[in-house]
Amino acid sequence: MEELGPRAPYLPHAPGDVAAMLARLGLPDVEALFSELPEDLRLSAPVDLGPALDEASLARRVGQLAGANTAAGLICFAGGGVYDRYLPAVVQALAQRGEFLTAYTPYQPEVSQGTLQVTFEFQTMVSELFGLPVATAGLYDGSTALAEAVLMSRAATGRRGVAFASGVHPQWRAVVETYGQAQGLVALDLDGHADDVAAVVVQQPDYFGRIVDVEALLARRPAGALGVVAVDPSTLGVLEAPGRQGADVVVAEGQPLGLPLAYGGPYLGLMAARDDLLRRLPGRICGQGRDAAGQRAFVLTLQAREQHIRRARATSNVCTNQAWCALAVTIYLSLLGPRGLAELGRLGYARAHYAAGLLTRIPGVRLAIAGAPFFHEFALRVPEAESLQAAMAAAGFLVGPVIDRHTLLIAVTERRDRGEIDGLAAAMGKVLRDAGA
Amino acid sequence: MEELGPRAPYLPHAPGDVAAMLARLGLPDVEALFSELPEDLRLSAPVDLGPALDEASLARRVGQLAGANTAAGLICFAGGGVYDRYLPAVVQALAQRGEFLTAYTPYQPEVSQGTLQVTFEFQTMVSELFGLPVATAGLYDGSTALAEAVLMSRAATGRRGVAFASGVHPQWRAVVETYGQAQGLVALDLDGHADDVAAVVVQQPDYFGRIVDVEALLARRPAGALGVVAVDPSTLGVLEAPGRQGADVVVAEGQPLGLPLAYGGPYLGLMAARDDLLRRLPGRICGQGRDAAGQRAFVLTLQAREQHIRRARATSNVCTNQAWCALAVTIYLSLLGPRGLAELGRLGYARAHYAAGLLTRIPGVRLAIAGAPFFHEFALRVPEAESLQAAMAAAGFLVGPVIDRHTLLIAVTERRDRGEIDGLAAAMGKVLRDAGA
Amino acid sequence: MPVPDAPEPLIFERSRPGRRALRLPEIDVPEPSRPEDDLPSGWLRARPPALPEVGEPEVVRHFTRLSRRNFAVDTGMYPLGSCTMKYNPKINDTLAGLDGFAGLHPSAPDALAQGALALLWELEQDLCRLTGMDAFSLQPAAGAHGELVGMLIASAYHRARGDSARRRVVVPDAAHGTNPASAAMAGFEVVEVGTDARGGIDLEQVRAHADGRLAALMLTNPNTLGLFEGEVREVAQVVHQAGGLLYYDGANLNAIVGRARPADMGFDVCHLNLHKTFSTPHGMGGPGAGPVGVTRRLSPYLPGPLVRRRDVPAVAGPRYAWDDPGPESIGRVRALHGNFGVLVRAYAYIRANGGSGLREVSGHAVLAANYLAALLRPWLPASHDRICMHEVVTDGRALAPHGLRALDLCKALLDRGFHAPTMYFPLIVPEALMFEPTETEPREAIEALAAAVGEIVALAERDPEAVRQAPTQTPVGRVDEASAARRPVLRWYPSEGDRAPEG
Amino acid sequence: MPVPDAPEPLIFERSRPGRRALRLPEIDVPEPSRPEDDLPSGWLRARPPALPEVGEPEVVRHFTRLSRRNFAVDTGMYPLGSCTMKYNPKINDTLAGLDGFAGLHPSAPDALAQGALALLWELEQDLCRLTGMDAFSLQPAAGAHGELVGMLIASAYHRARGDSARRRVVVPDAAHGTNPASAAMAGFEVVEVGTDARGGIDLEQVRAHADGRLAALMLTNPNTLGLFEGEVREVAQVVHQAGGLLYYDGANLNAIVGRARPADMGFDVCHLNLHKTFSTPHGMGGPGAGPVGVTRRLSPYLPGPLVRRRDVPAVAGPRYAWDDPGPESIGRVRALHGNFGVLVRAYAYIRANGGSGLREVSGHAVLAANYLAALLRPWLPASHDRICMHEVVTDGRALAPHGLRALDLCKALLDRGFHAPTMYFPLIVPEALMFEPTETEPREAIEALAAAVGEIVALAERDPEAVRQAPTQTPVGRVDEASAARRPVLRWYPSEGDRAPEG
Ligand SMILES: Cc1ncc(COP(=O)(O)O)c(C=O)c1O
Ligand SMILES: Cc1ncc(COP(=O)(O)O)c(C=O)c1O
Repeated sequence: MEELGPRAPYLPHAPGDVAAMLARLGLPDVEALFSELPEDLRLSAPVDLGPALDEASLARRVGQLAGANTAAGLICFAGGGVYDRYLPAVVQALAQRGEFLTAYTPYQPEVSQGTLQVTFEFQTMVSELFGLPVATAGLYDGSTALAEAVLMSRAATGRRGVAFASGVHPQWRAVVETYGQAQGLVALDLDGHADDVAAVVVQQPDYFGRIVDVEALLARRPAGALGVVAVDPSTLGVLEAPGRQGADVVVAEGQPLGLPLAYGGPYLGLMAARDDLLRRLPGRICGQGRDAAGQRAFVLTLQAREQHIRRARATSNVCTNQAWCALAVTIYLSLLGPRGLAELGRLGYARAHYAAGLLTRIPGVRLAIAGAPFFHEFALRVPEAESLQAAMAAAGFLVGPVIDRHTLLIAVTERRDRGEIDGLAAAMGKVLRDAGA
Repeated sequence: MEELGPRAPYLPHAPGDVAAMLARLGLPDVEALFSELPEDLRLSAPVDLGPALDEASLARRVGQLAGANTAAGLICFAGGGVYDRYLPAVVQALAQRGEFLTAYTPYQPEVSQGTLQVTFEFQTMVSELFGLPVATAGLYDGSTALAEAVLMSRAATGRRGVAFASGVHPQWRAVVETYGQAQGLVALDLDGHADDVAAVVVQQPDYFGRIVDVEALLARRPAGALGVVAVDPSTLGVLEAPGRQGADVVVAEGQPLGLPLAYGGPYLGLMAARDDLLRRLPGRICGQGRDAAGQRAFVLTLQAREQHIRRARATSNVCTNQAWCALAVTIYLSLLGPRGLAELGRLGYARAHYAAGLLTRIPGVRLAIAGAPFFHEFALRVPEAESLQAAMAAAGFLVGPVIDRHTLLIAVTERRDRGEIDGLAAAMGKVLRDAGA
Repeated sequence: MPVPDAPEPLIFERSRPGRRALRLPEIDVPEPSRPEDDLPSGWLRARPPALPEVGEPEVVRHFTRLSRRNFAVDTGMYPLGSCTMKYNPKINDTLAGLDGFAGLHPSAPDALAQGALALLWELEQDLCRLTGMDAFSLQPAAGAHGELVGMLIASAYHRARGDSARRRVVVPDAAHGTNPASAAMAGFEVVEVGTDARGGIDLEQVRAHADGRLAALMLTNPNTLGLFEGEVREVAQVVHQAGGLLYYDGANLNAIVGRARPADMGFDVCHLNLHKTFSTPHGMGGPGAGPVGVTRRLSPYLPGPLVRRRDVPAVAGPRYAWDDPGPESIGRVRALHGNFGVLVRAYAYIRANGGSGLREVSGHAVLAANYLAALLRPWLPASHDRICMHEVVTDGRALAPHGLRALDLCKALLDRGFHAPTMYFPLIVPEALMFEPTETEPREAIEALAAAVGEIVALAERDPEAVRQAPTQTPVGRVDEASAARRPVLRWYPSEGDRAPEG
Repeated sequence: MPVPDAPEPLIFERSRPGRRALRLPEIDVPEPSRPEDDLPSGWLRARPPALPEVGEPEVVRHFTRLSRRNFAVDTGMYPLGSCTMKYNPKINDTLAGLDGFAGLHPSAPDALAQGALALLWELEQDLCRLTGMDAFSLQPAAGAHGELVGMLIASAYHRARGDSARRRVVVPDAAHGTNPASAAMAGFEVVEVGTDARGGIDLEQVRAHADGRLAALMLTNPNTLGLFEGEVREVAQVVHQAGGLLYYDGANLNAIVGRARPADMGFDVCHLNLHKTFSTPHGMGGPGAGPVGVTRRLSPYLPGPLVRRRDVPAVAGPRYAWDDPGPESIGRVRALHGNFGVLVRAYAYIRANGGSGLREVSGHAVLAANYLAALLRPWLPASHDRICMHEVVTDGRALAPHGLRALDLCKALLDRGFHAPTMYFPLIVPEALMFEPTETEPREAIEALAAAVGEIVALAERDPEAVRQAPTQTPVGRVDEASAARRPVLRWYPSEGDRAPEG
């Protein structure tokens, strides 16, 4: 028989509680509650997961793992769709509040107005940024948002092709292909100009950091195909909203707007679309309504699109999303405001161009795509990318990702000041000189 | 003329707001608000404090200062009244809530029930720990609490002497003397046995970590003198409550109960006393009462003792205290409970004795006070204390404080596991061997 | 009653032109490049986005006040069935926020991210041990994402065997909506089977679909009625004999964690909801994590990249690295490594509990549900008269004689300081109310919840209108969902009536 | 209205024997020593302290719920005069919590604490620049602690000069209670002088006390009426000529920071409240910090230790060290280095503002107070018809005709979502209501406060009883302070009536 009182850390009961509850049920022990499990399915002993750690030992153990990630201590010029921005203290201080962190999907709007109003504010901001009227409460990340947008285009058009402009992030493209394969989606290049194109996908700035001519690219799409733009939202204080450049659907990775690097997640997929796509949108949407007394109130709406109602015919299977990340983004954008967002963009722009200027003065280093306008990130052609990345790490700088044998990305956010950029260039010069020598 | 809109970081106004407010006042500019200041008292230019830093730059600058405190990265066996205990995550997570952190003294009880109930719970815990019926909301730190206790004894007895048992923390004693000098207080040693003794002061465990016989020491006090005990509250799951050993007033430093080391503060002075001293107690006290509907409510009480009412005849001048630290202690003790506090004591006890055993096997090292019982800290006699401290720091361990040329303190809390203790002993052995060689 | 919190305006309504919060560093590079010098003017933002212009003090106050309009596990009991709203340990948030994790860029070279990789590898091993599966992908962001991955794996598996006629996925009628939605998203035809009298999947109906078209059957166990599927091995046998795969929806693992393993029951592929069983906070709707586990034969199909461990004799201790999956993999399902911050929390939770702790977790979760079921019985009988597992589905028709619905009871619970149970799910139980107290509620909270239900039922008898008016003690009164959906207002506009400032 | 928050029981009332939250590490040393083997049994705890026995989920919920019963700057406007309840930047809390600060033991060797020492040294320089003083001690824990230190310095100064007849400290009748209390604690006789018709200290009365018994005069400027003491230099002259010292209570520095300096006005010694002007959070009553600054001739008396800077040519950059003060020091005033965590926040605040930012702070603080005063004038005229500084003291007798007191108006403000102003201080203004909006309140908040006052006054005319009943929207109704003080209940006891379980 098991001990009645818990030894596990988060169980509130005293031994007497367990005994009293069992007595009420007329059961001899906790084991008896599992009598409906066929005996041979029941494990007779605890699974071996090592000893349970008290909190101090746990903190030490996990702290050691965190400490072993030496890359986190490097000065970060890495990019590839994920950027080391400064995270204002207010974002964490507010988002960590228990009322946000430990609530769930606002199924009971009367006690979830905090969540719902944040979502409504978030949708408004996304709609503003993207220049499109209807935004959702968010999806898992930028790449899955793109996949959902393409599936939505497929459903809306009845067509099977998706045409990618060059420079779409290869991992995002791979996700679209994974999602699409099951629905018979065919990937094309933009210039294939097939008839059966459901969507044209453009990335802005593209994988190589280039600012592309969204309007021109979308203008080349076959009639009836939807224009889907994946955008770095942190550029949108400076660059035109894709919704005003002909996009029907815009998606983005929300990480650059106040979310930590966190080795890849949790991040956030942003999505907004044209009005007439409203009932095809995936995931949660919050609407404004009224309570019984006529007071403004917010509520999940248009749920007939969703899996819990529409089941196999839902617009998407999404249930748990990334609401807390949307909160962080909403707080971040509130702190920045329109002027802050523009300054953020301009600062990264200026510093990235300064960095590119310095780096391309190093012998053997040049821009991978000469002459293309770029924003805060650029692809650098170098003698040997992998080894350069390793040597730069040894010198205290994280660069990358490496995108082919001779190319790696360099991103410069508002967080990297001139001194660090100078340091980067000096270190790279030295590394390459030493390698050459 | 100054620009109307603020450039300072935390000012909410837009330029238009300032203009509108000035217009309402019929004033041309902000400067005009200072016209009552004699002209030559007005600074014509901002004080030179260097440039204002944006948040990212601020975080970097202050982060560098934090990083320069290399002692914080050492394995800490330092003591002297301040201990490196494990701080449970719950304490910070809750205490950081804005409703606690950004409220002030609960002058309006109707909107301060959170603060007041926490204080009431805190007082109950202190009273329980110390074994005395009336506890206060807390004082600045242990040393000033001791000084207040002695001043209170002076006022209660009308006498001028304070007798210190040996082993009272020298810095605490110094604070008592500073506070006392103005009131003609005379410091004596316990065995002086003077007539004019207001209070006898005993520290438990004492400065050298020794567990003293509180009852016996207090029994030696002259008739009419109050027994004041300064105790490490983290021992009180194991050691008897001083209030049950004859103490009339008990004070403590609250740091070991959930407060970070923080280079010396903010900490917290705990105080409890006999019932008949109630109206002589310094600082805030919270009481239970009722609201207009008869509902239980908490409120600051017995304020007639305090400076804002009694002014020059107040029992103390304390106004702003350390309420937030008292919150942290209350949460910490709630997490520990009676069993946890006992385990905490027993664990430190076992580990400290293990450490003492290992260390005293090193040639040239012995306990400074042989044969005395100790709790989680002990004074170690070593060849040269300063240089040993420095060498141990180089080996990764913080020991101390150094209390004289040949003596330093070693404290072992529940946070130091066996491996670290073994490491400490090995390092000290090596350091001393190398020094000897 | 708390400090008066008036309705909070939208952050946009607090905006005044020219206000601002965060300041940014000055441009510090010589001859700074400016977008307007380099780019065609049509590429540049013509009108700034109407983000709010507010000071930092107002931002803090706004979101603090909004938070106070939420119910949460940290404020009260949240017996929302199927969602496992257990206590979320604060230490896990602290650990996930450590610089070494939160500040780690996903393209860090493996050699400089060994701690993160080791954590992921250990977590994968832990989940394998707990489920009996042979390999896990930690990438999926939530349960539904895991389901999609699982279905894509099923699809790839059959395709790899040239078995492409298998385009059908069977789900119970009681299944969670994500199951059919995920199967459909993966291109399958979805077939529903019924529930038998004991509340289990109808084995006869399963048999009827056990043919060459069957790709997979999706099952959660305990099922969404909170009942253990005692015939699960028979189901597995039928499915396997027909050439199909058995998918385990692990949303309800909290009932059996540490006590029984899906693989032993015959499941081939599963997802787990780390935000449920492994206690990562639900964050108002997410993020979660939905790792997918498979038995050996399905492991080639897992999405990549995957963490591999190499024992390097020369180095002290093992080395970890990301590895691309083989050619049979379904491909990428998200851009990067997964909801890593969530995975750190789940890892910490497992380490804090150990195997015996997790066994206690399920024991106490089931105990709590049965205790609650027993206390509720006078008013809300369970849908099936059996020992339930970690949750109990009750029949809310008790209120029907007073003209009230399950919803009314839920709203009245809100007024009494409880979150409501899950309403109207599963769909097969009339007026379903699904309660999941979880193992972290103290006994008296469970008792207080039952008492509140009793009180409401009594009130409904006396004064049904009072119940219909509920809630009245909440930040807003009962919200009219239908009218909100009829004319959707999905964002704020700078001026009333201005519906298209974007145009 | 927020989510229903019922009255929260005491944590002791949530306690059940045998429950527990935090687990501790196991004893891991061989043959562990046990207190009961080593110590006389009388030294050991006979009965465990009645601390609560609760699980971690309950601890989190309890304190979360308690917090929700507080009003705070983060939840609404807090115009509590004299207390400077301005916005507390979140970044400062983050920085104070950095491991390099929070994890730094106070007995760390100086060489290994250079960052902390540099910070303290820089902060001291900043405060010198802002006040005109020549040296600061950062040790005092609060304003009153600083006052005591200042008075002890005055005492030591006179004693050192053999001037021991100076046992008198003069304070204005409007002074904050801590001033006379601190002077008395330092052994001085306290003499009060009056306030003149313009609201300044009565210079004639000061002159009357300017004799060989005068040790010091304590003044705050702007004074507690929120008015600038325009004759401060005359006061200084009188005091100095009589051989006394002039003490500056810096609690009101927010009005003039960056615009005028106490030393220039003739003050010899001062304290600053970092928790006011320098925006460190008030923490429900503390911790604060009350550094004491002095002019050169008083610097030998400062308490120690003090940070010294040495420029070491050999090393890059300066080195910092703790130094004991000289023999004239008043001695130690606390065990360790001060409320360091508070000092870090103040340091960060100064760095974020710079000199021009701080000048804007005082400008906007004074602007806000005057704007509020203008808006309040119809109902609550200022005590003196002058430009006020950072706060305005109003005469609350407007309500008297309706049988209401200033207190009633305060309670009615609570119902409208505002914290009340400071009531009945300074003592010399009848029915005083002292409003300090601070510079971080947006204009519309100030307007809303004034409108609320107007509304309450209107209500008082119509229905005074409604005002007398206030507050009704708060967590508890009006609390009866008098009866609570009559039979004080200062702690909880395990069982009702059991008043001395300790005995
Ligand atoms: C039974 C069941 N299956 C699947 C899911 C989907 O999981 P998620 O919400 O993480 O996508 C849920 C979650 O609510 C569930 O309860
Ligand atoms: C004018 C004045 N002087 C002195 C003080 C005392 O400062 P503290 O509360 O920090 O001890 C205060 C604080 O309330 C004050 O307002």
